[in-house]
Amino acid sequence: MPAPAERRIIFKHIDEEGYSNDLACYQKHGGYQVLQKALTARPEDIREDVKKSGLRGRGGAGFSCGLKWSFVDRKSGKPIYLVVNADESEPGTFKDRYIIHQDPHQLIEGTMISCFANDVKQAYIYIRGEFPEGARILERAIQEARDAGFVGRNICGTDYSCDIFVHRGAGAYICGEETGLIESLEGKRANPRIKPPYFPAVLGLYQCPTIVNNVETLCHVKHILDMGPDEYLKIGTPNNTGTRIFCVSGHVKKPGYYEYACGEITMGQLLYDVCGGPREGREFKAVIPGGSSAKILRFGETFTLKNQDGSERVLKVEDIPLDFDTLAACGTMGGSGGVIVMDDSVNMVEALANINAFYAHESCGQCTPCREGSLWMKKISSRMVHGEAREEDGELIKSVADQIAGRTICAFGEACSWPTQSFVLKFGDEFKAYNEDKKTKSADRLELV
Amino acid sequence: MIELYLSLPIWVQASLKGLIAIGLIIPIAGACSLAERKISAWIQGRPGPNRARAWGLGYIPILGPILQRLGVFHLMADGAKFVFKEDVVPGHVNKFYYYLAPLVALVPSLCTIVVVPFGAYFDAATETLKPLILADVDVGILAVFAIGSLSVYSLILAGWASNSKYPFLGGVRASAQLISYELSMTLSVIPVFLWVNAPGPEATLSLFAVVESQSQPGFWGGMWFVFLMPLCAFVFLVSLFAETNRQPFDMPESEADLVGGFHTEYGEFKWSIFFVAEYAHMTIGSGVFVLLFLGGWNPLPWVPLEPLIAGLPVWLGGLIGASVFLGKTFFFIFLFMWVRWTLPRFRYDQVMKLGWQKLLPIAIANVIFYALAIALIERA
Amino acid sequence: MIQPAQPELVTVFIDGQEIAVPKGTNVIEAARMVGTDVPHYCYHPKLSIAGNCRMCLIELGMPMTDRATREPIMDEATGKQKINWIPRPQIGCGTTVAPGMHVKTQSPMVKECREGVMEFLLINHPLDCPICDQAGECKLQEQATGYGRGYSRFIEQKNVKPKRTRLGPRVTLDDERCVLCSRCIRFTQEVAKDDVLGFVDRGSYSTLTCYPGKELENNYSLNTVDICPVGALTSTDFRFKMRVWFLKQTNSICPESSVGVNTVVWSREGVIYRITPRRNDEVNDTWMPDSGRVLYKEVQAENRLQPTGDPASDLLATATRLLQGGAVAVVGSGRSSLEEQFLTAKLARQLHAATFVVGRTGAGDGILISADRNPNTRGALVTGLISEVPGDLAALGREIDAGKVKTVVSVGEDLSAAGLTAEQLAKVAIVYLGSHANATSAAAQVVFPTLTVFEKSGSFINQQFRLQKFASAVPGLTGATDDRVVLDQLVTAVGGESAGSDLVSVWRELAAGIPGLADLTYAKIPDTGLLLADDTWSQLTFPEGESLHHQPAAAETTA
Amino acid sequence: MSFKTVERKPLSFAERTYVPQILGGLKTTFKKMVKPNETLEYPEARPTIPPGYRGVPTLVKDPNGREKCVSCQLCEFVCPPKAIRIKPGEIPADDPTAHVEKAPQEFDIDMLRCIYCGLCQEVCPEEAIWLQNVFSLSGYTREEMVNNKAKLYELGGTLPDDHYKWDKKKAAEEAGNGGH
Repeated sequence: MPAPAERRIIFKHIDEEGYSNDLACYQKHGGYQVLQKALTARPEDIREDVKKSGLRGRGGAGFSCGLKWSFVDRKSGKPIYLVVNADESEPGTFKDRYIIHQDPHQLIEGTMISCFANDVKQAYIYIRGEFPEGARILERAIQEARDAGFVGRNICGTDYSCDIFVHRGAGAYICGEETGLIESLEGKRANPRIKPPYFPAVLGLYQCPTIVNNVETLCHVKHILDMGPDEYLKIGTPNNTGTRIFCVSGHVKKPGYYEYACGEITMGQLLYDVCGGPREGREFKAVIPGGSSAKILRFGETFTLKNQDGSERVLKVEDIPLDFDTLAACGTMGGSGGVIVMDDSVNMVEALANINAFYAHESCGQCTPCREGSLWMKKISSRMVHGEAREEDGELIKSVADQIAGRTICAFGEACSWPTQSFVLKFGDEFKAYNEDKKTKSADRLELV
Repeated sequence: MIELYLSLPIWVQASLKGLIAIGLIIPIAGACSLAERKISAWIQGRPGPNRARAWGLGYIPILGPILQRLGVFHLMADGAKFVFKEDVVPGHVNKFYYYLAPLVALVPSLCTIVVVPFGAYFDAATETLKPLILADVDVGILAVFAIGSLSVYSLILAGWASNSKYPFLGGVRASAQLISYELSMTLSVIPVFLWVNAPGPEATLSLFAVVESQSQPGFWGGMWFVFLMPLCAFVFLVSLFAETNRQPFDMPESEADLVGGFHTEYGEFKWSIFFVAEYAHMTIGSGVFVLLFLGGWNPLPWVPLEPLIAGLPVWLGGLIGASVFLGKTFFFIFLFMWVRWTLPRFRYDQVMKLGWQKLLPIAIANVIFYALAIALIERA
Repeated sequence: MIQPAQPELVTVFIDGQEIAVPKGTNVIEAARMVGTDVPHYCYHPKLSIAGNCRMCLIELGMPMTDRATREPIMDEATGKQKINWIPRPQIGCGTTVAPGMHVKTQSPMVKECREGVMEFLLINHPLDCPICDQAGECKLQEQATGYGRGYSRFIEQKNVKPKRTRLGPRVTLDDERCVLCSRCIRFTQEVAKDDVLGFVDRGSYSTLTCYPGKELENNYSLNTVDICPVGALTSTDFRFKMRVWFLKQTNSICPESSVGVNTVVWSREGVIYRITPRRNDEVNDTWMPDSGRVLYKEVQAENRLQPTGDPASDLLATATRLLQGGAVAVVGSGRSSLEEQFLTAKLARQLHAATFVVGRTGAGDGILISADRNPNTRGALVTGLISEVPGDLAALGREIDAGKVKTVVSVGEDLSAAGLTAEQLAKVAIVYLGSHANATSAAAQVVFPTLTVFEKSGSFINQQFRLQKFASAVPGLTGATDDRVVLDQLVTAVGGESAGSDLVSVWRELAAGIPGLADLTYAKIPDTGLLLADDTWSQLTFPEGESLHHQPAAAETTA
Repeated sequence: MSFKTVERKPLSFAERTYVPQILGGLKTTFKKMVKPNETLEYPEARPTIPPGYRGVPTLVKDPNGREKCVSCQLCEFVCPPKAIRIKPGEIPADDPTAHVEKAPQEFDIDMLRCIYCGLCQEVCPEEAIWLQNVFSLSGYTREEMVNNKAKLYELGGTLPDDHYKWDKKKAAEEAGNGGH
């Protein structure tokens, strides 16, 4: 079955010739009209529309955006903040960067609509420290929008005022975790907070109710209001509405970003038809479907899933439709949409060593299992690729990962242990057989930490 | 030399003989105490006393080290120690009897040696074998028994005079034990003298005569009495152990339950006298046994001494005779020690039971048996 | 004695055991009430919740209800409501009790979690227990024994961090031992209000450090050593001095100020090695100032008064002769124990002498050092030694100048430090009872060497009118006599009646003679003290300001 | 009442005469008499000390000459007769072994109290205290019988080290966190 055509909503104009990221260009393409329309509506109605649209967060967890908004404590009398999570650091993910670089006003418009919907007077865009260019673009775009009356005092002539500030992170993966991000925004170490009691919707930024949304999610808000929730619901499959941007990287002929309706395209179609398949003389070996912290899928494995009517179906990796629920049912996750492809030239132990090095470097060091476990996993896998592998190391590293997942303050515990768990589970033979003559030159490059 | 000796007044002769007896018996007793220590050591897998070394003697090449290994200097040191030790007398003792007891122990044992022949020489003048003896008296064995059994008084005296529980118990035990075994011992030698003395008026109890009767030609004549009357020998030997208070019959001393028995309150030189007496007793007892049952100075059964030394000078013949006799005696002393380091002590009731219920009936039966047997033989 | 309001109770089930606990209690404290230990490192009852050590993970469940009807779902087999167990373990410290909450603290999952956390904590821990001063009171040791796996799977190299770092004048830091529980950081932020500590670097390389250019030098810095669950923060004074398991613990009261900080004195074979705070939620929580911890050094100070060699009877005879001469003034002390003050007052009554107490004030720090630096000013009021808040000795000086006082008895007070001039001291005969040499002891005709607070037993009444007792931690200096004994002898010598100088006898007299102490005995005073009624003195103005758990009465009236 | 009656076998006649037993005994002792000695003539002949022998407790140094004791006082704690007294102290920062941090300032073992039980050796986490081969110790005064630190090191000398724990620690410190 050939792949369906791309359905670009967010990236509609991005690759268009002559499309620039200034306000004029954006307005020429219909920019800020949705905001103007939204300002005439009641905030509750907008919230209801978003809830109805079934929009799920695009940052990784896939949590319902409408539900998240509904948790916000609106009775406390404290100001409500909206924070845009532009700390896109998940290895394999590069969608937000393109939105910010190519179409910042889309983000600003989505943010302003969300602010209005939630009665937010102040919004922050927390952008990754390594995106200086993105920050500059955003600053400029916000200034443009502010000058044009889309941001700041009395937006579009209404009595609604809300300003947006860009905050550059100091360069840590953990700042992408929402409470860590809030701490960082407050000027502290980005140590995630314990939940309970520090749910952002109740005790967030400066102990006030706070909404933290991903860049792509907020962009979708604009389109929901643009096309109406019912129309939006038609895109994708039930419960997995809207489009998704897939950031394909790795061993395919045509890596890049592709936007498809949720669940309309399968892994096989994406990799073979859209991305041109494996490199010459190679075969696909494994794919990580949702950023490096998602569990890996091994080509050749099959999944038995239950249909809604109770019957069962068997899926190969190539057959998995790329939506939130099916991927979760296959034991992995859609995550941030970073599809990392590995062909048979990849040694899985070395790949894991690389991933572990990343997570050991990025653990904030607050809570014990992740702090100690991530570095230990890195030390084990690093030792393995340095020619000191033992047969029991695979089991050991997996049991270390088992001791982390589910026992930490934030989701980083899972993020750092899922790769190890799935790598060892699915490529256990490679871990057993890995011995010292496999020591490669790449080992020296693994000195990341 | 002999002439010179014979020309001396009789009391001088007697004194000389007495001194010789003392000069003989005390070194033997000392040597016994050394032997006891050495033998016990060897049995127990140790070298025994070998450390002490005196100036002079000890530094003589070859001999000195040998003496040292033998522990001779220990013996000397021990003896000297006994002499020079402070004379401690407990306050609660009866002093007179307390001092008397060791003397009563030593004197009888020195006296008995007088009537024990310890060798024989060939008197060329009479062409007969003469005993090497201090006093060749006819009562012989009777004198030995009579005087020797006086030693029990020393134990009783020591035990009583010490005026203390354990010595007293030791003394009581000693008296009971010595009396018990005296009977068997005496009865066990009766067959010997029945055999030695033919019926008639000229009977003798001389020990020399006993040896002589084991030196006769012929199968019966040359046979040692140990073969002829093994039961007698056995009863005599057992009684001898008991009489000399040697293990397994050392009830009076019995250090496990009586601390030291009769000599608990004794120390230094007095104490050593008891031991000289014990060893003297042992030596004489062994000698008597050799004379009675092992052919005295005859080197082997059916091989009498007389023809062997007939042509030799008197002194040489005497020496050979004495050597043979002493050799046998020393073997028995060794036997005493050997037994001591082998057997545990009897219980007191066992001692009594053995003496009265076993040994005495055997001895009586023995006498009756031999009396009848000898009578029958004589009649035939 | 005011009863606290009854808190609202919540019924929870800990390992199946039902218990009602006050609302707002967390699971660790609730489990403690049923006698179950939930191990933890970062949690401290007097600090905010960090929830980062993950040692107190427990299984949590709530009774199941039908989502639609809110009807409880019953388990057919047991006839009880079904429990909806949360699949992920939860932290006990950060979970407050809710009605009907079920907690498992001993399940296999909890055990496995604890083993995992213990293993993680130990892999980069140096395991130098033989050197570490914390050994014996180290949570890591205790919980490794109680909950650890018992063997190591770690063959890689341990992290390297700074060792033997000077964090402040009194605190030494070994970062390798640190388990990053952040207790010290929270303490300095929340209690000491001196936010100088923090973590730098990330992940397992995180390192506790002080803000550049600053030091941990506030007067509460050693509390970080107390609360450090491992040996990362150590007291520079106590470092490498003695293993704690040799030390005998004696409950005491810090004599530094009228706060009356509850302390534990740690001694071995008559030598005091350190003083640590003792938890008393009404007085000092679990804290004490650093300045109070070094007071033990006075026990072996060079200027301790040594016995002169004169027979005690001679001293007593001389003192008696002086006292019987008449015109005596008695200077009692706010540092004496309640019992000593009582006997001092008794002596003064017997001699018809005027009594004085030296007031001693300094700046209060608002936490655990109050402005009144006498630990027992209230005791002097209660025993009737004085009836006003003590000030200086100007009145006594005037009387001496006027020649009305010929003999002064000073119980441990240095009169010249209290304002009397050398000429004034020269004019009178002085009978001095004291533990340390000073100008007064030098000028005194009779000197009785007495004991320090660590060598004797007694009680103080603190700023809250809380009667608290202290016990003798070490035997007294040879030849020095307990103040009580000396005072009692003096009372007898000048014709008074003695009921005995031991605590039981003195307390029999105290209970009989002082209405506020009726029916009390020394043994009856609880370890956390006994709050006395203070109505009698409510019109007095005391120098204390606000401090932890104490609001001065004056502040209430003005507010 | 849990008595058990053991039937005693009646003695045979030969046994009742004691004679066979006595002869057997004599045979045994005679055999012993002619056998070589089993004892050792001590000062000249020295016994071979078996491995694991527990002689006088000593302090040892590692082959690099570093004193192994870190004065953890566990031996002092475990010592049943309380023969050990330690005064811990800090190693000065300019010492080559400064990274060990702690060493005994004073270390006394009262040999009049020591019972040679070896618990100190067993408990020592640094393998610094060893009961070695010295088995005879004497002195004229009580003070002489208290082995101080210098004496203990003199007696103990140097023992091989399987671990070089502190050297490894120092090397790791110098290498930093770079390794894997």
